[in-house]
Amino acid sequence: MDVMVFAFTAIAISFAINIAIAAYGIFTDKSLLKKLISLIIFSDTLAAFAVLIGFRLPSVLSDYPSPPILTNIPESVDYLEEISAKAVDPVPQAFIITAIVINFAVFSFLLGLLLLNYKYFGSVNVSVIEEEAGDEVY
Amino acid sequence: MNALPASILMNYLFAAVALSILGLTKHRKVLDIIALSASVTGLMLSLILMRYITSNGSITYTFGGFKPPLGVVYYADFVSGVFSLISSFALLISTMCAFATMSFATRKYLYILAYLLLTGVHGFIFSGDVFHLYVSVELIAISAYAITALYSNRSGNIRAALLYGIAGTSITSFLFLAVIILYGSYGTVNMADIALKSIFNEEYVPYSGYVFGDVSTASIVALALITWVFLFKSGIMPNHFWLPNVYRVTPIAGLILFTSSADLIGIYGVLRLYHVVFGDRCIISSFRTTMMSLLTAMSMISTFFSSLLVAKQVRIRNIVAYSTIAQLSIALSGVVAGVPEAVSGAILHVVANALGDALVLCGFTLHAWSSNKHMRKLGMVSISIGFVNLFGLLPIVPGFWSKALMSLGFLKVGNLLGVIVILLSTGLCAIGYFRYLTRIAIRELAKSTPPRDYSEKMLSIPIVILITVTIGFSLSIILNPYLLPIVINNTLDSTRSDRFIYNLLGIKPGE
Amino acid sequence: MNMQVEWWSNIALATLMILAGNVILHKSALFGNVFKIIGYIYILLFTKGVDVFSNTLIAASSITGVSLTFYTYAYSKSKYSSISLPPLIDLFLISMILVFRSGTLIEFITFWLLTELIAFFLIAYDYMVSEDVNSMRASVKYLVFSMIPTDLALFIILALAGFEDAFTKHILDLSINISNPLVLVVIILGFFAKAAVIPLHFWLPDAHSVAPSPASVLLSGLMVKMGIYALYLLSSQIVDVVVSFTMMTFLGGLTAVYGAAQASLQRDLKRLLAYSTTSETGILSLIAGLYVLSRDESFITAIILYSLAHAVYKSFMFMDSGYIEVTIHTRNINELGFVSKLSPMQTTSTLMSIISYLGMPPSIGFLAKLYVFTTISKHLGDSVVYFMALLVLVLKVVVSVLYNAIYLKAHLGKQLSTKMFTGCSRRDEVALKTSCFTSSLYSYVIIIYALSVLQGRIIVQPGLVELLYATIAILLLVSLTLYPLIYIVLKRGTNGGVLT
Amino acid sequence: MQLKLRRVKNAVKERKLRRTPLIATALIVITVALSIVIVEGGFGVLPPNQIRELGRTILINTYNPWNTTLTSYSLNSVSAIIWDYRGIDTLIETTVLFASVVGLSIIFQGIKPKPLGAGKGMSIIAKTTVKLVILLTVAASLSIAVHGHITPGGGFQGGSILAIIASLTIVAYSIGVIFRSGVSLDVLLKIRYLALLTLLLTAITPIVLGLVLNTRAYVLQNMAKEDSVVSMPATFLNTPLAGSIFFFNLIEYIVVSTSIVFIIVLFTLSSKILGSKGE
Repeated sequence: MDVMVFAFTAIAISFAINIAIAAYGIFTDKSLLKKLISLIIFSDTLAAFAVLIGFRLPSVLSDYPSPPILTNIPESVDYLEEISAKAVDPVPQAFIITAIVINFAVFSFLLGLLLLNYKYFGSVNVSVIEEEAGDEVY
Repeated sequence: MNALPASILMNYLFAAVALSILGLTKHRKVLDIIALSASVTGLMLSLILMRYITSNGSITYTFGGFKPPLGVVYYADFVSGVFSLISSFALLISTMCAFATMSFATRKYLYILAYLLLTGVHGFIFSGDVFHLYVSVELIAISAYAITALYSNRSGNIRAALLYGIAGTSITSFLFLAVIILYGSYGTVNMADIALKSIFNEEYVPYSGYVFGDVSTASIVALALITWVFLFKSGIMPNHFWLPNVYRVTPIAGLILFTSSADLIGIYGVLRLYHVVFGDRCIISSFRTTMMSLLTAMSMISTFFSSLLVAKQVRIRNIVAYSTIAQLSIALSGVVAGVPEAVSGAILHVVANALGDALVLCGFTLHAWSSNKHMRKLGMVSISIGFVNLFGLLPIVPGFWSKALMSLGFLKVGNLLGVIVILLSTGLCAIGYFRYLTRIAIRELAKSTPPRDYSEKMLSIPIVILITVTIGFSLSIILNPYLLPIVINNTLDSTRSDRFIYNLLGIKPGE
Repeated sequence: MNMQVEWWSNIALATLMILAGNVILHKSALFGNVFKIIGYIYILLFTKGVDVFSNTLIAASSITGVSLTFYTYAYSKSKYSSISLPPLIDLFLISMILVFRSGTLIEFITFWLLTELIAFFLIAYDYMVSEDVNSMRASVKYLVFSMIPTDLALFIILALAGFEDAFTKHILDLSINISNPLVLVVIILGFFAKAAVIPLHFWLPDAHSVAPSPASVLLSGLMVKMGIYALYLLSSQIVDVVVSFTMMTFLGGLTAVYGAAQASLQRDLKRLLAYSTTSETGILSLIAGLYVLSRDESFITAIILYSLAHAVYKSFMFMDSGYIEVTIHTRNINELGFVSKLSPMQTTSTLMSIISYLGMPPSIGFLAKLYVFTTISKHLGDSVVYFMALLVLVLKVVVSVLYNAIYLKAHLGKQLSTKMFTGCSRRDEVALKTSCFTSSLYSYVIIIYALSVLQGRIIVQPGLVELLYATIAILLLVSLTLYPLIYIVLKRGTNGGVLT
Repeated sequence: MQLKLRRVKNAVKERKLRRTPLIATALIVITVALSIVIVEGGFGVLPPNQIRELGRTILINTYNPWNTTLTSYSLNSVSAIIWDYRGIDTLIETTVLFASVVGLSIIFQGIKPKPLGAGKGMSIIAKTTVKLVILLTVAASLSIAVHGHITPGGGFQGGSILAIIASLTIVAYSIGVIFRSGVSLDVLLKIRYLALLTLLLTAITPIVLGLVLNTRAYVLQNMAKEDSVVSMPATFLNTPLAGSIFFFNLIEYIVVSTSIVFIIVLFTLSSKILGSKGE
């Protein structure tokens, strides 16, 4: 069991490290495209992290965790209790579906902006764009 | 009456969808009329909400009929009522402004995005649920990026929108992380539930049970992350880098919306977070106190430096941008000061700033584009009132009362430095404002040619409305000395976390 | 309540008249100005302040308004060739009168801030008209170092008083508890900033010298008195005596000496006058400090008389410098010296004012100086502080003789130089000159009012008052015979002012 | 130009040198903080043997005929959360997608679909295979969406699978095929907006029902509650329908698939931009 605890903790921490690396990419990379890619990695890591948080091991180890879905129409309350004793948490899963749709929407919009930006400045490098733009007067 | 918050949201959502369908057809007039009438309806609903709240107390609305920790709940009290009112009012002004200054092809998109933005803002301010907060922030953010990119044939707009978008999205992802952490440790995403369990972490709440993990470290991390997100959203230094870029390029109608809704959510969020969710009795109260003093220091530094920058600017958009940073920083320092006087002063300040910015921007447009002498004069008057309001040292403008209230609050907590910083920033900003004012008082602005659809008569209507509201608001304060105590009392009610918990969960903490 | 209605209707009527005068000015200069004068006289006659000090300040303001009416018109026309200055000046003056008359704290603050705001635009007036960067710089300096500290003080006072008291209580009945010494220091420094007392004095010479002369008249003659008035109001609150006395007296004394010394080093007419203003406000602050220490009401009377004398004198002096500026186009004393040749009348008025300032009878200056000296002497035995104050006063008087002599060099001394003026029109020149003369006359006329002030507040021992009256009467007679002689001597030395 | 580039590069280097350590430190702080939270048991004992009470409540009540006031009659508890327990979140989420589509149509305002000709496309074998795959995809995606309340899946999942068709067609045939088949950008948008309107109308149907029946009802209400009798149909011909969840999934399917197809087509059209930089 101790090995299990260690392995789980290690996975969780590796998620944290992954988050940090992705964030590092977002903040320091000079290419906007790479920033965007880092952003996607970042949000996917967060989603995976959320799934991890909702994960469980059932008390009987031979019993694998089951998805939070009833396989047949319940006949009695006992069946529901049985399912809830081994199913993983559905709430984070619902969260990440929402978050994924949002991220899809935002990223496709940002990608469109990036394309147009490339058309105007001929580059996706932040500093080149800044240099090109100069002090625009409005 | 309970359905008021939801009905405001639905009003804006329906308007957005209806406008987008109409946008594909050829009905130009119908589209404008629907846009205007939906914003008027929204304003009316906000007013009714405000009236109801001041006379009957707060409103709780459950979506789908599920009780709070299980379903999503909307909660409207005095503070959220004020924010709802100011954003709805700004939408009306912005709609008129867009109608007057934008070509049809552009404004049909602006209408849709403005309504979406307002949907997000109302979702944010009424939300009693942290995950819903995240979803609303994303809606606000994406509509804001799209509004920034509205003139897509200009490279500056696209650039600003892209930088804003990438920075904003990465920051809001941190909000999602914070929500996950909160859910992981508290086992709930309901604010009242979190608030209750952050005070008594052995408490049992129906549906969500006990806390799941050790809440104190998780709360610290989540609090720090969410604070950072909110600071970014309100452009408090050093997270302000996106704001001047955006303000330099966004169309005026969009800018009016930004200064009165999208940029205020940070202030509102900090208010909710530090006074309601993690109140002064919470388990991490020492960390909270540290954060609050840190925020005070940060907001003061931010106020000072952004005011210095205001003093240096010569272009109106830059002045408005940096002055917004300065005013929001002042408001932030008021929010974290803790006493109800300072908090209500901060809320009033945010309102005053929104009115002032709208006056300046509308007036500037009229002044720069109109060829009619009287219209130009009206524009000039509007700019002057706007700047005097932002300057805020005359009791005939609301800006005075917000500053006075905040000074009162600061002196109550013994923060003399706060008062000094506010007044110092006022002075520094005033340099920028009045230099601009004296310049345009005598010199003709470089006249830019107005777009084809431009209608100065239509533009003068929002200006007159704005002037009336600004002066009328402060006159009502002067003529009725009991108005301010009412505001303070109501603010006090909305910043009490025990009341919040009771209204949402029906549990009195400590019993 | 009735009083309030009466007051508001009076001031509204007067304001209406003055503004109407400004409108008429575009059609007919004479009628417009006369209308305005009637407005100011109306204020002088029919409005009363909240107490003697405010009453005096209102009186001083309204008579300054009278003497400025024609002057501003002529000045604006010949210097800027437009008449956009008079309405601004009138607004400034009226809002200042409203400050002095304020019945509640909230009124006081409102009009105070309004006055400051208008002052900002007045100082920046040259920037608006001709993009003079100096004036922008001066106005920014004024904004940061005078306006903001003062507003800080006002905001703190408002916060301490509480909103309900600020709205309802009479300003003299307020008793604000300023227990925190730090807060008190900030407040006093704030009012010092307005009165240009060290350490926040340095904005004044710039601001007062770049503003148009009519504006300088009001800034220097009256606006700094707002700071003194505020200190006076502050002294009746619950304050820490030691802190406020120390600050007011020592910084005031320091300012008095420093200002006087600086003034005697200046060669620019307006800067000289500006520095002398700093010096005067230093004295006033010093006396206010002594009042806080001793709580002797006669110090208040001294402040009132001294303020009045200074207001009248400074108004005239700035008007004179404006006259020189308009007619000769320079303010450098080294290049001047022939004004008496151009206009003996102007020189005479200047002499009359300087006599008043130096404290010769039968002027208001004499009365003020006399009263200040006697009051301080009365307390000499109480503490060594009074002796020090007396020393400072004497020192200041000595230096003031020096810089007044320097000022006079602009009028007398040199022969007609080759650097001739392009001048203004004859009519404007006469208007300026006449206004100046009227103004200098006030130094002598207003003594009647000043005596009535004294009469109303019998504070000194009865015997002393009689002695005072006797002295005044004798000196009056002597000087009435002496001064015409001086004028005759002067007149003989010139060939009559010829404007070519 | 060369000089300028070099200057830019130098500037980049300098800025990076200045900013990088700061950001790295900040991120290390975040990582360490998160790790502490994890190790200290911020999320409970790892690996957990139990789930949070909120998740358990939902699992028990998702199809619970014995507790009619809390159930949503959906076998898939995730679908139940998405469209019933936290329906407003999903509504706003769909709105975000809507905003994205509006934003993209602003950005690519100038782009008009040109008649691109027949286009060669891939070989016959590939084309035939694609045809088959398309048929299968439609069937699969529809079943995923419609069965979202019974089996794993839902409107978004189904919709995004359906949208694959568009990219497959573009790759195997050409974009012209899509336009020739009558799917223009305007049509896509129209369908999308109408579907969204239907979604909103479904969301407020309970309110309308409540007004008709003169009783209390909530926005996005699915089943009857303690204080409200308004209820959507729980079953249809003895099949679980899960009330509004079925409808929502169906509409979301249309909304998402049209949006994604719209976005794919738009990006395909605008890929020319990349060729002509710096206009």
